[in-house]
Amino acid sequence: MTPGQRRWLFLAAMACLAVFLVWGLAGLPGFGNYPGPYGDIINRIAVGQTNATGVVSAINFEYRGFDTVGEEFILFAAAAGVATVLRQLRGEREGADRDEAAGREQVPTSKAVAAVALVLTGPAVVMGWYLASHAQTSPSGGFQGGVVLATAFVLVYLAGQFLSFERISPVDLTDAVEALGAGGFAAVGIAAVIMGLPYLQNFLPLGTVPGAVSSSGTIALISFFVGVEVAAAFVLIVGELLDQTLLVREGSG
Amino acid sequence: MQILPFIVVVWILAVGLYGIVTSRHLVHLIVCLIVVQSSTYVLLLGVGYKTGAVAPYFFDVPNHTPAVDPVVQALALTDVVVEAAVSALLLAFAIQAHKRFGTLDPHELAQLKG
Amino acid sequence: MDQLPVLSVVVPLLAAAAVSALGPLLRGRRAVLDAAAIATSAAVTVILVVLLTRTAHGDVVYWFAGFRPSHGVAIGIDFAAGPLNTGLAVLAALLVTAAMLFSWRYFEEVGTYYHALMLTFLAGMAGFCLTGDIFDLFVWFELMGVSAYALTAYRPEERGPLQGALNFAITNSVGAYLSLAGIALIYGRTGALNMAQIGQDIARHRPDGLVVVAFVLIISGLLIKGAIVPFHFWLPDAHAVAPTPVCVLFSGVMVELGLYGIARVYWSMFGQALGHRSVITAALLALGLLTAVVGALFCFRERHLKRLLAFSTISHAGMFLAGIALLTPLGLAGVAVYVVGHALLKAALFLCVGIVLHRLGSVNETALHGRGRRLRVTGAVFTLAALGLADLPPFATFLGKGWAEDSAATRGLGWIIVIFVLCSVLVGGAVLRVAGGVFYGLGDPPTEDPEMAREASEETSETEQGKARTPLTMIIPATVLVVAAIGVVFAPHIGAGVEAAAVRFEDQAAYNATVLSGTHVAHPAAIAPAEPAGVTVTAVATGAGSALGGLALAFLALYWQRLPVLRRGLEPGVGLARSLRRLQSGVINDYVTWIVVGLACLGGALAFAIR
Amino acid sequence: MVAVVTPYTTATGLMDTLQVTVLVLVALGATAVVLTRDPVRQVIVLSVYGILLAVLFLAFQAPDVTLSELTVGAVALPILLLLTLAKVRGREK
Repeated sequence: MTPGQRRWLFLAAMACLAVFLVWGLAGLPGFGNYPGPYGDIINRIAVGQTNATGVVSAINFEYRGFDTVGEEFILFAAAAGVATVLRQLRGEREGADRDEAAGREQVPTSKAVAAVALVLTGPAVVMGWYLASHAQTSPSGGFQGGVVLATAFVLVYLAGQFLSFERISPVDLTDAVEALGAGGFAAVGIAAVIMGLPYLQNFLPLGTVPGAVSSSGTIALISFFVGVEVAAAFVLIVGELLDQTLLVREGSG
Repeated sequence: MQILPFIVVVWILAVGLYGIVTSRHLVHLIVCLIVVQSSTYVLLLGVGYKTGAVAPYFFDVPNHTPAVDPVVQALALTDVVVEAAVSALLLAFAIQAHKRFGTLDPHELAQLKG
Repeated sequence: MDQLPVLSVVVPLLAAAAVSALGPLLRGRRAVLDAAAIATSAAVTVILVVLLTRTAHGDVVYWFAGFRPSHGVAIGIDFAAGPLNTGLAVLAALLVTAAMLFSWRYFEEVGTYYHALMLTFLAGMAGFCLTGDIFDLFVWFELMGVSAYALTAYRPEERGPLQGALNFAITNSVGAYLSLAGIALIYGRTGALNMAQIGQDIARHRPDGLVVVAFVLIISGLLIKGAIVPFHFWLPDAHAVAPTPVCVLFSGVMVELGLYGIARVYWSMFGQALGHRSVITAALLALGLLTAVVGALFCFRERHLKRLLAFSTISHAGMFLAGIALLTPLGLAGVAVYVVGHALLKAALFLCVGIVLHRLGSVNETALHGRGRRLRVTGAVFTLAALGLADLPPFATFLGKGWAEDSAATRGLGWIIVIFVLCSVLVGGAVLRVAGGVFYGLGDPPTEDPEMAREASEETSETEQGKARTPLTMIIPATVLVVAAIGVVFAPHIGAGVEAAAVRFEDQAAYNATVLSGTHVAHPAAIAPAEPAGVTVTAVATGAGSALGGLALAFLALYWQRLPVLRRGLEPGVGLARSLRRLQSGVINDYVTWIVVGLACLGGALAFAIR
Repeated sequence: MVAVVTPYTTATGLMDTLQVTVLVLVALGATAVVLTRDPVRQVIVLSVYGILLAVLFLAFQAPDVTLSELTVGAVALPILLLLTLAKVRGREK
């Protein structure tokens, strides 16, 4: 197909599909009239059952926790895929001209950028940690916390250079940490199985005060593992991409 | 207002697919795929909304306050992670494709392969 | 408390994490890594087989974290293990084990990632089979997808893999997002994610636009995964480039999982609401038969062995969908047996192609002509599997297809049998032609199509060239798989057992009761089904006929250049085939366009019929 | 449509206006992302689109998703995209 034919074919088909979709969407109860019952029931019972005041986290880590297990392993598989695809290229190039590695320390960064990035690193770490550890109380959780933590590592890269980034995240260690994060979550679920409970059942004491950091049993634990997994996966992915970028700069420079 | 959010969903979906179909650059195409996926967030959160209700957090509001549906929000969160994972993988493929073929145009890539 | 359903998913996930965490320690210790992965997949197979025996008297329902439904409303996620879906999961685990065994000596250099990804792939497939929750289905669908994309691109030194992996990942992602939109839509109506609960809810009213649109959107991702024309374009691209052990899984079970998903979604959610109309049969049957014919035609004219097998998978996927579309227990039972037979044989064929690639360094039929004579055992296994693929009794394929054909005949759709036989002859003929040409040097090398030759020559060996011997870990799995494809037919009570399972799978009310209130419904229907399954004369006749036709066609294809009459007659056909081939352009923009066109047609047809 | 009124609910009219405005902006934003053909510029537009979506989710009473969309859609993905483009540009020189 030529691009022109394709465009017209697509537009014609998409117009039909859009009409079809609108026909279906018109059958919804209308915006603002969520009919329930799933969400309403959980809103009613979640705080009492789990001691978590953030109902979304209660769903992610408890009611539908098994979805989140799958989700973490999607990230795990994607990071493994990125590493597989990009590492082979890297191995090749490093084999071809070894002296490139020596040039790595000389990627310059302007002082101002470095200063700003360094100043931001601390807050990013604190913020990430806070988010990952407050899943049960406020809008936060392991995922957001993990991404913010990973951002802290990227800031370190901006501040210094790739070498220090590598020193902070040696590849094998990041791999291992990522696997521990994902595996730890799955293992928390298995712990319940060993106790004879259904997978992922909350087996830790819920605490007495709803919304306290130590409340809600396994929710906090799972959120922690998710945070670790997500941070490590992002560091791994960014690290692989950075390595690629640097190789190119050195190759062309 | 009743159906506007859903019309927007169809619009985002259609525009994203249009971008994929007409794209001549793989990175551009991947971004369009992100746009396609963003339509599902809007749809998910749209169907779970309740007029006048609060966010599903009962830290400082009483337990019986009407709140919007928390389930779709949990689903949207999962969706965001999937988006990040798939996009990262696709970008890695794109880098490799560029290294092998020296181009990111899907047409040229297909030509090279025959 | 029966923990088996969850273990089948969590064990491979934990193993994947462990393999990855211990990566540095395992480096250089291939044997340990391989043994761990094989042991894990074998353990999962055993777990699932035990689970399968427990489903005999009713579906095993497992509620995660102990959140059981109250008053018919599910608040957690459930696994609903019935005989059919557990059986499919067993098949997936078995093929992963075979593929892992095969890769023992296949790759010279593999890191821990290959093993980790194979294990997450297995977990995704098992979760997809067992889950009873529509969003959970999406999650495992995505895990399966992401692992599969990464595995396709496993050898990025090659030209091909990235192209195939990109097309695969983009088309399947678009499909997944469309499915998710469908899930959101049905959730907006019912406020439920449990399939049984959704089914119960939407069955209360006449089907309206929302139900039809949600159905089309949800199955769109599954149609793409199931390689149904016009959503199939990604599959040959991905197969041509993926490592051979991975192809075994793609063709043997991943595509079939997509079709299983359609059956599951229909029979647990939309069946009662849509009222088993003939329009559903018509729509799915049209898609299925189109796919079967297109796949068979493309298969026959292919010269790249992996692509050839990939197109044969497309053809079979079409026949599976046609069997499901009959909406009868016998049709579904037939498809179930057909899927098992096809998976075992197709896996064996791919493994043989892997051996050919390992020993001879090519997958180009033309270049390989006569060069496979030394590979006697491989040649024999390949030929047997090819005959089985052409439905020769007593391979399981003839039985499954025979049941589907019987069911079609009783529904007054006897003409389907003609198309089925035609496709089997074409596909069997193509594969037998390869067997005769490559392993026995019969006839002339096929005419060189320049385009095809360039494609096939790109595929260089995944392993080092010129291996003198075929390792036992390669040939044994292939042989066992072929033998198993015969063994299935002689399993005790296979007809009654599978048909009872299919009756239960299609009994939506019983499924709802089991999932939502934990009660098991007895199935008198299963004892005396309307169309009892058994070995009929028709099944044997069509099966043997297809195989004979395939053989005849194969000989014709090998010797046609020596028959001037045929030569003159067939030459014009080449031009037509070439223009058809242009559709398989490799351009991702085209593929997405076809997806939109296909959906618009399917949606439009259903909208007009059901409104 | 029965609006729920409690001491904690936001004024409905105000919310409606905000939602409609942001919805329209999101639709325009998606169009802008697709129609920006230069990849580097597109990444910036995508980042803005991510922020718009985040605002929309806040208006839909979904602070959790807002936070995710901000961290992923507006920051993490653009970083990944820019790194990819840096790699690709580097080779073209």
